[in-house]
Amino acid sequence: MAAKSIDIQILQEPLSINNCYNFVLNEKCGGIDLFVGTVRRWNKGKEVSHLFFESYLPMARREMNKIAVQAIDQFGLEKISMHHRIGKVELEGVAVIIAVSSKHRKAAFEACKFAIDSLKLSVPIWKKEYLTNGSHWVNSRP
Amino acid sequence: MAAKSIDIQILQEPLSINNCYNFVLNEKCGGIDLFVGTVRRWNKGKEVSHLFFESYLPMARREMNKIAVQAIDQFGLEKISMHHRIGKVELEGVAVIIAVSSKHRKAAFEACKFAIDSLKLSVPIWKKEYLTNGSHWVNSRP
Amino acid sequence: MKILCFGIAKDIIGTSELILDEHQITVAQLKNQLNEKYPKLLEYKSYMIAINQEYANDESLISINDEIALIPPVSGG
Amino acid sequence: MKILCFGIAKDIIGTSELILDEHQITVAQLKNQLNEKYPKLLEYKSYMIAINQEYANDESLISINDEIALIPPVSGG
Repeated sequence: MAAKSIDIQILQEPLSINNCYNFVLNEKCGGIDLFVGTVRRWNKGKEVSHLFFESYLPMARREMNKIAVQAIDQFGLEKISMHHRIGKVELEGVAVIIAVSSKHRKAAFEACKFAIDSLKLSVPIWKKEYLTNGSHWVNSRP
Repeated sequence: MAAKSIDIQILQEPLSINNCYNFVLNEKCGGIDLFVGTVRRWNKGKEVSHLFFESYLPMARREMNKIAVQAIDQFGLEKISMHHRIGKVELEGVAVIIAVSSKHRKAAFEACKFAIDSLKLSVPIWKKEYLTNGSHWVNSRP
Repeated sequence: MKILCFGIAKDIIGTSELILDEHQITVAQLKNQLNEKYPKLLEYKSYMIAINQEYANDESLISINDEIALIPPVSGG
Repeated sequence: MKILCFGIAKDIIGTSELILDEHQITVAQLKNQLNEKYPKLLEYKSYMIAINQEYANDESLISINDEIALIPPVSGG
């Protein structure tokens, strides 16, 4: 059951919205919500040239899987797909995709928000921001 | 401004998630939310064979545009794309797509939910449900 | 005066374009006429009238050159 | 005992795999050692220790065969 309803991937290559969509699409569901996190040029007034993501791979997969299991249980989802990019990501590139499918749309929105919020809190992935002058690990300022 | 930030389409042919995504993607934004409404096999215990959508086209476009303008104003979106299918739609087919882009994800989720909720309330589009035995216009029971 | 009909309203009235012999009339008057002629419409009391592609209230006045539509409960999405 | 280091912690410690001469130690003791040796870590006080790919609390006991990781504040998504 879990194996077929959950799709967790951490990838070096560009993420595919279609792959996530196709995974969660099914005839039991009327609502699919997809969140796509993309790389912004401007962050807190500084110009970003690109991002670099590093991950503690096996633990990141485990934490993402925990979130997926909880999202299914809590919101009654049919399926959930969570893909995160690692390595260098250019402006407008896709860093993360969360796709969920549910009978009704309210649960889909809530579950998708829950999943991305949770990912940002607990999944061991780190973002290095390359600005036009210098670089730093995000969240890692005193 | 409005012409470039809003994309409203009511189409006979299958909808494209990529078209909606590409319209809203831009370097100012970190969060894109897409809602995709698909055709379910089961609705209130009855088996659906397919749907048929009819629209009062010019007014539906106007109402969708109003919703888009309000979503941009109220949630500070950068862009919004709203596509609705008309004609016959098969099981698992896409009836509607709402895509929004925003600097931050919270506004994206809220705006996307606002847009689909509003569309279902006010846009003059009607769904006829074809069951394995018979058909009826949805919402049109006493 | 021509009334565009959609969805269940089209089925009840039996045409997508109903012609009425009126030149000026309020929305309330139009609804009364329609309800009398097509009592099945009363089962969908929340139906709306649109004038020139905008929802109208009962007091709105309809002229012969307006684009009028009978909007039964919507079900898009 | 080997500690995997990521993100800013890797930069501070200067390696992605820190070797400590310990056989059994609590998370609190490990953090004390690390903070003493790499005082810059104190600027990221909310860093966590993971044991075998699970977040651990200060009382957890680490054995030499466990997979240990130093997890600075995450920033995925």
